[in-house]
Amino acid sequence: MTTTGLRSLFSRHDLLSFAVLALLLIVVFPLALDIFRLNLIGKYLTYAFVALGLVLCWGYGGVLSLGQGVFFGIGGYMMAMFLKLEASDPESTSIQSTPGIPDFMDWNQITELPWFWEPFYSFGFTLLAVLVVPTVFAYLIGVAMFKRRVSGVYFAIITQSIALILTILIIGQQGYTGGVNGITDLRTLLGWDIRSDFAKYVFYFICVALLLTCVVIAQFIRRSKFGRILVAMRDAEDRIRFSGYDVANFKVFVFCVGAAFAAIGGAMFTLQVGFMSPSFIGIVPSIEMVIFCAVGGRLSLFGAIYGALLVSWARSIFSESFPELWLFAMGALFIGVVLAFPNGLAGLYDQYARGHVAKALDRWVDQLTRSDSNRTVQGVAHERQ
Amino acid sequence: MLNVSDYRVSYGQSEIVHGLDFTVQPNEIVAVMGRNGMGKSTLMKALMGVIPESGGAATLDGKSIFGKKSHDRVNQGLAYVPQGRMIFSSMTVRENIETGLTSTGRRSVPKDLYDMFPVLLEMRNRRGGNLSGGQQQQLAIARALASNPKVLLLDEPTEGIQPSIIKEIAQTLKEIRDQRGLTIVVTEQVLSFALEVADRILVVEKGKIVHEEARSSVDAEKVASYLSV
Amino acid sequence: QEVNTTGLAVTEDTVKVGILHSVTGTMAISETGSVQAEKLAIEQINASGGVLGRQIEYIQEDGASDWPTFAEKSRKLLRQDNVAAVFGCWTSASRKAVLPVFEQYNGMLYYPTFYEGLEQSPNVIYTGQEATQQILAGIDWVVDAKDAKTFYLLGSDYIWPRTSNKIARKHIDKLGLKVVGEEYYPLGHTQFNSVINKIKLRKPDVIFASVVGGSNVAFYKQLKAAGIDMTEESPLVLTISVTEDEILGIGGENVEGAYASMKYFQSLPNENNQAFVKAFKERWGDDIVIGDVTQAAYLGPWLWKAAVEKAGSFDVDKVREASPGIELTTAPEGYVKIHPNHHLWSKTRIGRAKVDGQYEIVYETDELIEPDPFPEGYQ
Amino acid sequence: MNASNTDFVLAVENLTVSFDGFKAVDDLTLYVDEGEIRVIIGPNGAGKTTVLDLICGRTRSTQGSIRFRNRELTKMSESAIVQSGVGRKFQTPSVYTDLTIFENLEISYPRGRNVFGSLFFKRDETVIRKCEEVAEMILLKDQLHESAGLLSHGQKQWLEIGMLLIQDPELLMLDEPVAGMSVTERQETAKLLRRISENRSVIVIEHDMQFVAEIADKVTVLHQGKILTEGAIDKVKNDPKVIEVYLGH
Amino acid sequence: MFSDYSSAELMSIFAMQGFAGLTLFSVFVLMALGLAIIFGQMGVINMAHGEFMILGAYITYLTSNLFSQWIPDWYGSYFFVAMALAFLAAALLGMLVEWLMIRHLYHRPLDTLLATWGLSLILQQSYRSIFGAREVGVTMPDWMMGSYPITDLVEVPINGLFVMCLSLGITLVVAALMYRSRWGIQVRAVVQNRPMAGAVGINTQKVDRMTFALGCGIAGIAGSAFTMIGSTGPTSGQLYIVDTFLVVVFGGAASLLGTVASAFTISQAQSTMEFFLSGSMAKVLTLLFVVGILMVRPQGLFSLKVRR
Ligand SMILES: Nc1ncnc2c1ncn2[C@@H]1O[C@H](COP(=O)(O)OP(=O)(O)OP(=O)(O)O)[C@@H](O)[C@H]1O
Ligand SMILES: Nc1ncnc2c1ncn2[C@@H]1O[C@H](COP(=O)(O)OP(=O)(O)OP(=O)(O)O)[C@@H](O)[C@H]1O
Ligand SMILES: [Mg+2]
Ligand SMILES: [Mg+2]
Repeated sequence: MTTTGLRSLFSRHDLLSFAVLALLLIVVFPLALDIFRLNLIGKYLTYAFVALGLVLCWGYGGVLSLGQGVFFGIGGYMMAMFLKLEASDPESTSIQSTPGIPDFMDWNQITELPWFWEPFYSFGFTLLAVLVVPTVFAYLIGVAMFKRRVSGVYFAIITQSIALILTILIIGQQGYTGGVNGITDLRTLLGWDIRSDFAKYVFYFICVALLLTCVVIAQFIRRSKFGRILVAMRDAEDRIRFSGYDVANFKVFVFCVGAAFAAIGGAMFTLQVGFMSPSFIGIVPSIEMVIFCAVGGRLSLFGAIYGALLVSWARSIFSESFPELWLFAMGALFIGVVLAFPNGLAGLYDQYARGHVAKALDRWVDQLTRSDSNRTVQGVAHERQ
Repeated sequence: MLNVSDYRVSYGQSEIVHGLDFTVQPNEIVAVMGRNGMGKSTLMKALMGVIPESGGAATLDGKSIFGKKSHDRVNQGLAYVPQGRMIFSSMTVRENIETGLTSTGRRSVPKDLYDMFPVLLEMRNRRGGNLSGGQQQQLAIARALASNPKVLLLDEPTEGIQPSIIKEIAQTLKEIRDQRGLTIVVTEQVLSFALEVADRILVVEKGKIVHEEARSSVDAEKVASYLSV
Repeated sequence: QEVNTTGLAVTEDTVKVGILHSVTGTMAISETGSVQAEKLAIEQINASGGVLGRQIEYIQEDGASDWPTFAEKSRKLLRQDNVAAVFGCWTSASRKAVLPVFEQYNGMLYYPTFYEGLEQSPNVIYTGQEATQQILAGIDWVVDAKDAKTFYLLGSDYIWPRTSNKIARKHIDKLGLKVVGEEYYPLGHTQFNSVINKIKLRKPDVIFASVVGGSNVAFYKQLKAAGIDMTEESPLVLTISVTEDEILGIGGENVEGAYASMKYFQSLPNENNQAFVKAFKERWGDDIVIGDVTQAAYLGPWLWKAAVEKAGSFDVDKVREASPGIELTTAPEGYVKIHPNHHLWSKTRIGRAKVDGQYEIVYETDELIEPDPFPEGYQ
Repeated sequence: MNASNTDFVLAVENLTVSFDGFKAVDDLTLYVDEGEIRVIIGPNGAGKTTVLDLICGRTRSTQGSIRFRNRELTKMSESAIVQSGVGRKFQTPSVYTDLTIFENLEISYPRGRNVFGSLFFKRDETVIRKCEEVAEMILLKDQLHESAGLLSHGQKQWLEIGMLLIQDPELLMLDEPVAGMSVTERQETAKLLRRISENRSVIVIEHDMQFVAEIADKVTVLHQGKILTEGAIDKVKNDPKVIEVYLGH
Repeated sequence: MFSDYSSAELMSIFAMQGFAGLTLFSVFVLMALGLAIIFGQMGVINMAHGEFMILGAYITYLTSNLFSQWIPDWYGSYFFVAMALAFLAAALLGMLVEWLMIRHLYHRPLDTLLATWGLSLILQQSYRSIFGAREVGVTMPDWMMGSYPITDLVEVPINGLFVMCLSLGITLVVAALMYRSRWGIQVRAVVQNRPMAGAVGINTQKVDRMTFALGCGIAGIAGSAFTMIGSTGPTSGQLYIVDTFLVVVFGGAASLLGTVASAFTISQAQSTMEFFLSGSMAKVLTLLFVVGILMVRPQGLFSLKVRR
């Protein structure tokens, strides 16, 4: 992307936030943390994908999904299926009664790889499926619900039920899915050991790159007219129809985007953590993802990422230091944030720091332009918005 | 009856009503006029305690209402018909009126309210939200009267009401005033209505009173000139 | 002599180990007992002079009933804390989640729960029973002693009940008897009236139950309320999931008369056990109860100590090598020995639940049963 | 349903809607001409708003047809009706309170109305100019970048009219546009309506008879869901039936 | 599927399943009533509802301990005392919670979901710290334990009957409060437009607090009753929360009648399917059924039709 392209997408301030985030993720964390902690950060970042999608769906579009875990899970499962097939080559599964199929299938007397597992021998297919399947699933749910004008809490509860349905099915069909244990013991990706420290570094950076890409996409959506329509829709859903917009289509679209983001997160989760299980699909993780988003600030893309990082990190730290009391701290954190900072961390920032930062930025840009006066400042029209 | 001095109201940082002073005598009907966005509704809402007041004093019947909760003000004898009606749309017409009875302890809707607005009797079991705009406006007035107030605040009560009923409302308001000894503050855009009901007219501009005149001496031209700058 | 060549957290007078269980979340209900048992064992070992003259220090982490958290915490214990061994996990899912971590970093896990088998890792010692040990003897007993002919299999819907019921079904088939129903309910299900009705209709001799968690409580309470009186033994209930811990929640009056097939009951009369129960109560309070898994968890630190001392080193490879054949004559359950497949030889016992929440032991296998995690003919 | 072709912009025929048995609009037939300002008056609850609701698809009719430039509207979705050129202002002003006035206008700009169109919508000079122009017309130019939630009642009315203007519909429907407006603004609105009706048809519902007299080409009086009379303002004003049910003596 | 059974057995099946369905129905109603008030009427998405129920269960446990220790002769009647105490305790906690957090969130209903989720974590951990991580067993008085045999297959559990009567009673009380008393009107007015409700003379703070407390109190009673049929542990509340929301939402949030109808539909669907399918599949199908119906009736079974 050209600099002008970026400039038109981000306000000066957003650009700074983006740079800070990128710096933090690409330089600071890898230098400051050992691979164990960095891998943890990588894991938290996979939740940030979901939170990012929720900012669009919920923060901007007013579509609260309590079932984002479904998409995270599907994305993760498909990646896990590929890795599991690779880990189940006939050689390493020679002690099974049917070598060459995943171990859990063998334990469940399945003697042949089910048809829907077959395509996952292909890495290309898997990558495609990670993106497409959850999106199509979201599309179907979205069309069914939004065209019928299911909205608000009703939609939230329905997505929650879908999460529950899927969990029960996956757990119940253990021969095909690995059941409650999930798909575990994943070792290599295209012959390359994904458990090594080096692989963890690589995945971390891939994860960061994908996340930043998603931020740019989300920012594009947010800054386009589409973004403003979302806000208008959240404000007055009935009214916007009479400005000539078909509300359902817009909702379906953001919901699909949210699902696709979540799916990418899920796939990256599988790669970094090394397994996938139905516990990510259920209700609790889905609600937690909403909380990440809320703590960060449901109206801020960057806030959501920091929210996901902060809450997950706080949980790891609290639970290491006070294994029997950390829930109090987490509960208090959620309540505190909701009560004191309705717009989350981002709201806090907007209230106290944004002004100063903006001023400093202005001064800095002033100096730059003065020293280089033939360069014109572009995108002034956009600064106003 | 209603006494307001140095009354200030702001939304966040921006002050909308800047130190207003006026007194309304018992049994008096005062019309507050002014162009759009000049702070009439803001004044009414603040008097009702729906938005916070930022300074000054307000007393009702000698007792301060400043800073009190809305329902305490209602208990003291204030009632309010908001601009935009704000009826409870998923409750029936009767239930809507009954909410107004809270401070009186009565259980059933007094008959004279229905006499005043016969449509409401006819539609008493329909949901408030399904009424037409004008019907809702009548409902909002009835609901306010149900609490048997001493002072009634009406924010553009004629908005959306058919001409014949506007005339009736003017009539009715004066009747109630006479029967129950009501004091009324009404904001209005329709000059003819204001001139018909009001004993006195206040013109606000940018949150200040810029003109005040008793009806007896007022002529329509002059007020109109204040309203059209 | 060099006792630690691999950089574990061992000093001249201490050695660090990890305890990894859920103390929060839904699994805390079950895992609390294991934590207590492991701590007790460690304290006792320390009091008796430690391991290779070193005091054991434990680092406790909370798995929070969440499988990736288990994986994360196990990685922390092994990589950052360099613990010499970890005692922990309860559900199979949590074990499956940490297993690759233990294999990658060559850690040693002592896993206390009875479980479905189908696994044998060089990095895990399984101190609970695998499914055949627990089930086959139980079924044999109801067939012999109670003349059972028909069975109704019922469980929570996940891997352990399903695998257990599969083994049970095969065994029942082999005996030429009949399964009249098999059914699974989602974890956390609390309404069992319909299945109870079916049971009443099909009149099985035995209800073979592997319901777990909160569902367990609901199931027995509703069974009792529906008029199925287990003290009359028809149908009789044979459970593999209700330990004394669970009875605490179910209420003794609701399971009175049910039979359980396990390797350990708190009421075991032997001396080892009496000492163990006494110590446990002194440490954790008088009204505490001890279930099968708690005892198995208690074995972990002792088995590890024995293996370390036999190997003369904390090195995981050496401990592993030394493990097969390690025996404990002081085990509360009597006598145990580590099989080369890393499971324990153990006896299986049948207890009958009493109203006070304890089991009365009605049967005990004569011989130790060999662990067989990949049972031929039962898969 | 008779689907004969008409020259009328809007042809409403035999329209009926009933709510739980109550007929709010009863067998109504109404034609609106090109370039005409039609005012509908009638007592509260006569069914005026309901008629507009029916035309723009907010309420579904029980019976009858509505044709706009010979396209049947009764089966179309709300957004499709708007896209075909029908604009509507509501009785209680409704604007997007979380957006600025500029954005309110921009959203109403008739381009980029589908998902991808809106994603790749460019805020070019034409759009900006058009928005500023309209803002000027509705006297909100100074507040262009303020949040619409902060406007007073009357200002919201204006903004909503502005949103309609920018939408550039062929048929404009206004439900009590001057309610809550002060005298001056009423006159301004009247002027504005006259100006914009030159190349489109307008339906206005209003109770302010002075205003009605100023703008109306033709007045339709509705009563209990039916047409009471129809004609020029002077005729209607003096109709005893109208005086009886609506104007009062 | 019917051919496996004789006609006499089929009769019993239907009788028994009918009764099982009814029990399930009352359980659902009992779970959902409190939430129908808090969520349906007030719009607060109370994710800690299950924890309020469990508070009732723990209070019942404590009461039963007290009775068996101090006045064992009266043990038979402890349950009624326990229910009253459970109501009080949960209602008081509810008031406190309303005062501390909920009242700041009325204008942001979705945020109540997050805050109450935090609350549920705190409550769970409190229970764990106070009562221990293990489940506690609550002993029923003897008179509640048995069942009436009707035929040799069909037996009616007394505690099932008790739950039925209880839920019937509470439903009637709540219905009377909502639709026959001043209070109901005030609650609905407050929910629809809080500032306006104040302006017609309703003490919105008091109404809010009382309403929330009542909803929580009913949850407490439900929890107390559930000690008869379910578990009492720190996390047991989680077992109920999804079903509870589903029942309330499916009914059409604002309608009490809807809640009852929805509890009936879901319970019948589930108990019928449970008989012919396995438990897990029955659950899945029930959920799908509910989702399907919600698609057709997006506002739930009993939605109010109000002009937009
Ligand atoms: N919530 C709010 N926050 C900030 N400013 C507001 C808010 N509501 C109204 N205002 C501003 O206060 C001023 C006065 O508004 P108010 O509604 O009192 O006007 P009004 O005199 O009643 O006008 P109208 O005749 O149009 O009803 C307006 O300029 C408006 O922009
Ligand atoms: N959804 C509905 N359910 C029941 N009755 C309704 C519904 N919608 C409208 N009505 C009734 O239909 C009648 C016509 O309403 P409408 O809003 O069209 O009146 P109107 O002519 O616009 O009146 P006003 O001048 O007061 O705005 C009213 O009596 C109203 O109560
Ligand atoms: Mg106003
Ligand atoms: Mg109308």
